[in-house]
Amino acid sequence: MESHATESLLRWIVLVPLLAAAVGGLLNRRLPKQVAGLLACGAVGVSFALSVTVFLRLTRMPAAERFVSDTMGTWIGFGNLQIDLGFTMDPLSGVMALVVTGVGFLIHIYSLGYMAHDEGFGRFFAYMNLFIFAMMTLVLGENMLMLFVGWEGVGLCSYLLIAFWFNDEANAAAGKKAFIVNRIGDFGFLLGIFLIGTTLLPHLAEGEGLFSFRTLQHHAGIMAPVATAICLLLFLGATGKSAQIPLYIWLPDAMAGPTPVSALIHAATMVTAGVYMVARMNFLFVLSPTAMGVVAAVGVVTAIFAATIALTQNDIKKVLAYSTVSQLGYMMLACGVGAFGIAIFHVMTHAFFKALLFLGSGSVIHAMSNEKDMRVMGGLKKKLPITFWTFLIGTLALAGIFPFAGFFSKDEILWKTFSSELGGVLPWALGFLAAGLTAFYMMRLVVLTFFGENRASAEVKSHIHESPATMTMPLVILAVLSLVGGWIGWPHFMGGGAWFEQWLAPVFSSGHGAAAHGAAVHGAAAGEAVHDTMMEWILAGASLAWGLIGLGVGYFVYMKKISIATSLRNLGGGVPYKILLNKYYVDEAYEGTFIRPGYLLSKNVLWKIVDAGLIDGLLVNGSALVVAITGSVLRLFQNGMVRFYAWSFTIGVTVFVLYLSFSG
Amino acid sequence: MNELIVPNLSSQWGALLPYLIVAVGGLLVMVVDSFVRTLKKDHLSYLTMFILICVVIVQIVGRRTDGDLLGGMMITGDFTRFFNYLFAGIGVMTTIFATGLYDREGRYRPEFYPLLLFSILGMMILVAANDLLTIFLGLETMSLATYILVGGVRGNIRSSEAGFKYLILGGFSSAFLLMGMALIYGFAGGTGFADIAHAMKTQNPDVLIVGLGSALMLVGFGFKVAMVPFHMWTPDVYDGAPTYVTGFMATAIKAAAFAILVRFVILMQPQLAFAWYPVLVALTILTMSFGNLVALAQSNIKRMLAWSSVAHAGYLLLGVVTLISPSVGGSDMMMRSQEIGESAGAAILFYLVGYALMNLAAFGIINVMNHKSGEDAVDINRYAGLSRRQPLAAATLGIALLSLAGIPPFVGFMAKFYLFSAVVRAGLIPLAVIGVINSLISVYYYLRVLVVMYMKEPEDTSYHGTELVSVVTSGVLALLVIWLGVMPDAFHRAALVIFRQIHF
Amino acid sequence: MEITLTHYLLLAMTVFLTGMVGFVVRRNAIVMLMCVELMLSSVNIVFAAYSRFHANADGHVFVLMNFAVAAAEAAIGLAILVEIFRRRRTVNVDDLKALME
Amino acid sequence: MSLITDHILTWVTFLPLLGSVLLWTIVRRDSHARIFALVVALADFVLSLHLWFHFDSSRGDDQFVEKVAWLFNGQISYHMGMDGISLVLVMLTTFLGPLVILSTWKAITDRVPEFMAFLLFLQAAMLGTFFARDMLLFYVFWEVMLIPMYFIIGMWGGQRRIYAAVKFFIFTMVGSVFMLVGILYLYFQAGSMNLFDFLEVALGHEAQLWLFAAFFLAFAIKVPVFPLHTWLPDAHVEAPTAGSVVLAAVLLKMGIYGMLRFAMPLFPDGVAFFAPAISILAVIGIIYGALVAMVQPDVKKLVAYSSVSHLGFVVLGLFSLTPLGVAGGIFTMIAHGLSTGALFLLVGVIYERRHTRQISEFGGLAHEMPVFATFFMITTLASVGLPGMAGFIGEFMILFGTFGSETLAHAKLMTILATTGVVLGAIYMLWMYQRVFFGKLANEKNKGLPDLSLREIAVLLPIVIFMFWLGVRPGLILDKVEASVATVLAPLNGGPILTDDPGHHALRAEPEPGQDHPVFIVRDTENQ
Repeated sequence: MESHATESLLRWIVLVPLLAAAVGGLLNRRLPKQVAGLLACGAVGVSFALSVTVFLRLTRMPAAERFVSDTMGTWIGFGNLQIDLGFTMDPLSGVMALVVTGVGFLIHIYSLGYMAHDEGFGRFFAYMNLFIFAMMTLVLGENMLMLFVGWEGVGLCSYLLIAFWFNDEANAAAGKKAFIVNRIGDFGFLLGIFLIGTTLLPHLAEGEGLFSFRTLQHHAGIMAPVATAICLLLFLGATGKSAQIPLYIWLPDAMAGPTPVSALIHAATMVTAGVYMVARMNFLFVLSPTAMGVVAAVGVVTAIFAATIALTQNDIKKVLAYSTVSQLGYMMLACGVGAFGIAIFHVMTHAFFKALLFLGSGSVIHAMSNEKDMRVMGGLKKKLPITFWTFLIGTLALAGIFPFAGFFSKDEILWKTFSSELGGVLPWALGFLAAGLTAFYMMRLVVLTFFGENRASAEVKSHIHESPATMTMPLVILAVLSLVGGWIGWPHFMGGGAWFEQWLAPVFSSGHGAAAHGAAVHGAAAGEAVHDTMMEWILAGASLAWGLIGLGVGYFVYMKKISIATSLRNLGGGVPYKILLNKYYVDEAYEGTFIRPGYLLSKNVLWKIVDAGLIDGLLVNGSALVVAITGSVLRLFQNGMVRFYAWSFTIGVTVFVLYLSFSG
Repeated sequence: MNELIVPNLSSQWGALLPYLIVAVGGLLVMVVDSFVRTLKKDHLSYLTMFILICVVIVQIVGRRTDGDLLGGMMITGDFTRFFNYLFAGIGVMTTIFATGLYDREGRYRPEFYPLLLFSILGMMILVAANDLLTIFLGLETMSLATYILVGGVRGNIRSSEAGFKYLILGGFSSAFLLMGMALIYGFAGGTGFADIAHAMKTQNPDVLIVGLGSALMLVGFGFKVAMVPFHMWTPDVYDGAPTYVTGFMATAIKAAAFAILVRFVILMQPQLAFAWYPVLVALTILTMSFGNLVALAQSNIKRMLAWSSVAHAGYLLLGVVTLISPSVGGSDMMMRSQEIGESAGAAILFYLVGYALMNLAAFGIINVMNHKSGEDAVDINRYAGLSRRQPLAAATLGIALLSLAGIPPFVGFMAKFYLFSAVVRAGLIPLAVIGVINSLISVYYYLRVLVVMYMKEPEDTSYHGTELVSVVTSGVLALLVIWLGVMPDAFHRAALVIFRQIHF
Repeated sequence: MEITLTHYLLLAMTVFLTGMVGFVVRRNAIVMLMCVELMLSSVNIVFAAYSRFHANADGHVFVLMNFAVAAAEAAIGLAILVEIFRRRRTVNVDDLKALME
Repeated sequence: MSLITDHILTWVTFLPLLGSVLLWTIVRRDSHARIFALVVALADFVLSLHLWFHFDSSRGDDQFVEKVAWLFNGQISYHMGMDGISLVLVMLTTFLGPLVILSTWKAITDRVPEFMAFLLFLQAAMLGTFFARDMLLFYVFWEVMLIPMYFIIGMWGGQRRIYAAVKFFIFTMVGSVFMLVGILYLYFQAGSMNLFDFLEVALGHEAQLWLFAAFFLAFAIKVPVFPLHTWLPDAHVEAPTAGSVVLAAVLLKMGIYGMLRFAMPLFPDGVAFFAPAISILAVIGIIYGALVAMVQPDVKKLVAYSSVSHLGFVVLGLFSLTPLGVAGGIFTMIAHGLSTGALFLLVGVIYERRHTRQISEFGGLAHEMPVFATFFMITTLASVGLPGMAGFIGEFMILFGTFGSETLAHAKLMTILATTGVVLGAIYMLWMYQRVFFGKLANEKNKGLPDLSLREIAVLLPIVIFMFWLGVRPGLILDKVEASVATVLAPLNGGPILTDDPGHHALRAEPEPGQDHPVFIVRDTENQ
């Protein structure tokens, strides 16, 4: 059996990083740095190699049967609830696996240089490996619960890595915030799982894994009546992980972690988990136009919302973080309009160029002695040539300039938005606007960082140097990928084959089949049968031009006429600028409405008044006190006087006698 | 039944022997005391114990000639033997405790021993009474001896005061008891139980005479068992009496009084159960609650145990109430009701024994505790850290108190279990609930002593006791408390058999 | 007027109540002891009357025993009272307050 | 050997008691006492392994049954038995036993033999409670348990130990005395104290309600269910580490166990009537416990309130009346036993070093004690129910079971509210962790604190291993309890109930016409 061999490889894709993490974590400082680094990179490398192997095997299979699985036995088995401990790979998870392990591998290599002087070197790589393990569990998990294990696992690693430099209270707080905000999302996700499970459980055949994706897909029709609820709940989870409104707030703070972490987790891989999950559950989402609408709306609003914030940020990583939020919005938008394949395509290209940008920024920060504020940078073009050029490529890719990777995916998203019946002109216009803003703020970032004069102190200036090869090499590779990575999705209208979309088609087409089966809605993506090639050309051209304009304006404003920026800043009395700089005061709003009142309520009302006062004070100690006081009062009868005792005796007798005479 | 039957004494010697032994033994001790003049009087204690042990031996090996004695004045059987064993046992323990104290203080009360024996004799007679006159004689013999035991510590005003209070109120209550007896005699035309039972069956009981008579008698017994509101002597007397006497009173007198109370209510039950029942229920509830509530407020361990004995009297009265509850007395469910009655009766017997064991263990320890001034060790706070100074004494007292609180695996729990199960069985669930609430309240004050002993550090003023014999004796009692708490069945079955005998 | 059992009983009750009231209102310990004696005597009246009424000796026997017991009780009471008087120089029972809560 | 295996339950239960007695009487040296107690506890664990390996998971009835007449001509008997539910709780108890003793090695220096004796005594009582199949026997073990715990808190506890100990004792007594009356009532209905005879008694509707209330009160206090929980924080804070561990890990489970074993199968009408109210209390407990835990300044108190929250989940699962929810509850009991036990051990470690538990006293401990921080982190994550660890499985099953419950009113809403507890759990635990371990090492007193010793690691490691093991292989527990859960729930669904006859399932006799027969009434949900 050919597929059998592949099956058992699957588990090792996941387990090898785990083993490496365990070894690295347990031995920690006893391991020399070289060995620790080698172990960690090697593990991810092996994982990548295995992923490639399995992926190649998939490519050799007939398109409809591209599916391999590896079951390690029952995980939770109770009654008719059957949940397996297993992994599967189909075209979708195959792509994700390659991206995660591939980019992950590069970032590991990069980290060797970046973290070389950190005392927590071993710990760092253990966490990173653990992250790869969790992410691969998420991607390859056979069922929703396995996905959830990975889902929480990556959240944990994110927490650990954000708080990696826990010496600073702010880092630790950011890590905690990330975990907790994600947990709020998980709240929805869990409920979604429950709803799926309860709906499906009575209809299950013997031995069918309840949450297995295959089962879900097979029985999607049963869930049609509650599809909207399920999808919205699941999407709540996705907004947490993929940093969408309203749960995006953790991602900018997460930049407190080491930069490779930002690149790997908070740009390339983990944050796309929400998109992946939505794509994975496409067969359910297509059953509910409402849910799709919500996804699209949240996506596009997030895209434009985050882009506006990115305009004003001064921290180089914050800009990239908001850019990530914005790009994730695009991905969600794509999902929402039914273009799941394109969403994943953008996940991939975004992974390349955003990882590149983050690593590039890391290189800059490294060179600037851990300075992150762009206002004191500038003029690094000469001093960090490799970083500069690769960064520029990343910027162009992000701005959607042909023929860089970003162009293909972003353009497709906008086109699908425009043409899909779930989309329309308004979402397209918003997305289009955000694309221009993206180009603008990225150019601002490049200009402030690399052009002009260096504004840093002399002390810092003297230390500026290009990063070592372990750091630049991944930059170069990612730059190449940012350039050519998009070509596999070369669209039809430009004479390509949209090979990427086709590769994923089996995963998503079955969803449409289920949709037809469930007779819920007309499959969204399937709807666009007619290609309006002309329109596509026009839109593509427009967005390219728009991107170029954005870049140009950005260059012009920050390079030539800085006064424009200043006057923009003072527009409307500086209020809009202030709002944007403070990120629309969303954090403060949450703090004011939920966190602070919640804390005060718990402390002053629940604990002090209800618990200590009411229950313990009044009911418990109060009743004890009443009893004790009664005792003390009754005690007073015992006054030592014989005659009083005799009185009591006599009264007793009298009552006794009277009772008898009256009752008789 | 008025014809004079010359009692055939020769056939009754066997049954009378225990009584004679105690009576003659008491006199013997007095004589020995007068003639053998030594400074150290501990031979008296050995003699007393020997006499009491003789009672036990005679009862074990002697012929069982059960039935009426002395022309129906007394009746003997397993029932009386059971109590005689109990009294003898309590007597031995009390002798040990008392002697221990004398040894330590170097001050003897030679009159203690004969008085103890006479008091026990009174109890034995009381339990065996089959005639109002015998009741009276037994009760007074017991009481008179006890008055002196309580009040006879020379130079101790607290003892005198306690003795006087006990005596004056005891006399007062005796008057009511006697008046009750007189009225019942008037109704029945005889003082024998048989006469009364016969009259109850044949004549229409006049409520005023019989009801008043039995009510007054109940008051008299109520005084002895410390039923509220006739209980008020209890704390003062328990407090003022020497500790070993307090232990004796709390166990032996309570047992004797309950024995006769049980027999009395059974005798009067068929016609009067309904008339008495509500009052008795009310007084039972009052007794339990009053005892426990006031015990909460005590800082004097003897007073606390006194109030606790009031509360325990309440629990025992619960058994008595069950015994005469309408569902038992004279109802049509005879088969079932007899079972319930028996279970209540057996529970009372078991309770009395269990109560005696745990209370003696407690008083045994309290008795040996002392401090420089030679006063009784009554201040609970000065038991601080006893577990460090004397782990055995602390453990014994601790077990006794936990048992009194009704915590398993001690006998106190099993006693309560038997009792409450009889109560529930009779359908008196509200009473059972009140009972358990009460035992809940009681936990608090018993625990307080444990807190002091085990969880506070000893101080200079803390009590200390050195009498090894007493402590070990109490320890043995504590072991019995555990043993009967774990393996109560054999004993309970015996109690059941014994109780059937008096259920005439 | 024929003297019936009822009259004896009423007499006895009167005496008994006198003793009882005296007991609870007087403070002198000796008087209280005497009141108890009074109550016991009233019981004797009842016993004697009933004994006569029933024409058997049970009641008389009781009366005899009662005398003995009452005497013993009074003796013990006085003995203890003497002890108390020696220490306190009073026989007022209201002064007996060494034992109280 | 058969001498032991024939009476294995007796041996498992009373071996610690024997050890306890010997500690009171013979083994009086501190160092000897420690080793002796450890050996006894280990031996007990080894004995209990026999149960684990010889247990037949396919059967839901009692196994290893021992029955000897005790009182009332055998109406009340020494009746021990063990089904899957008892088994897993017993294993938890015996597993933690030696670890707890080992954890006290340095912490307890005063009156060591007594302490060890009380610990072993406590273990015996707890095991007996899990084995007892006679109500009186159960009650005896249940009450006896109070004594050693009372002394452990009161003698070796903190500042307010006496208040806490007495409160613990009285609080528990409050519930159990009413249960005693209920037991007695049932006894006379059934004619025996045998649990299986109780199950066959046909009780009237109203009687069931009263009896259920009496039983539930007793168990709810022990769990504790909101608002009966206020003894728990006090007891936990004041108890010595070992006491807290046993209290949290096993003692609280008694309440759940009692509900599951007695209150629920015996009184189906009572369950039906009270389940909505109880589930509301459970949900309040979950949220309330979490919120109050969040604001605690004392680590131990925080963990104590977290127990309130966690056990709210368990109660909710139980009263979902679904096998899934109940099994999830059982699983959570074990998981909570491990994680909270470990948390208390960890708090004990830091308390031994610093003699304070105030969160504000710490900060940045991860610098000084990385191994400790790691263990604490793992335990924290286990406590917040991270998937892949034990806590998650239980919570998932409970919530899933409750969500799908058809009998519980407003099951969906309850689940949604309860699930917020998952979020809140992460908040208070991680916040605490952050404040204790992260940030700069500001407090001078925390400088140079020694990291975990080998002994401490030896105590914690087995627990941590099981946290992961059970997270990945929950079947270890679930397989054992599945059949038993079905058996226990059967009376609630009108299914076959188990008789005294070992290994023999008997259908409940058909009710006679007109006879008031306890039938589980399915409460109409809102749209019916």
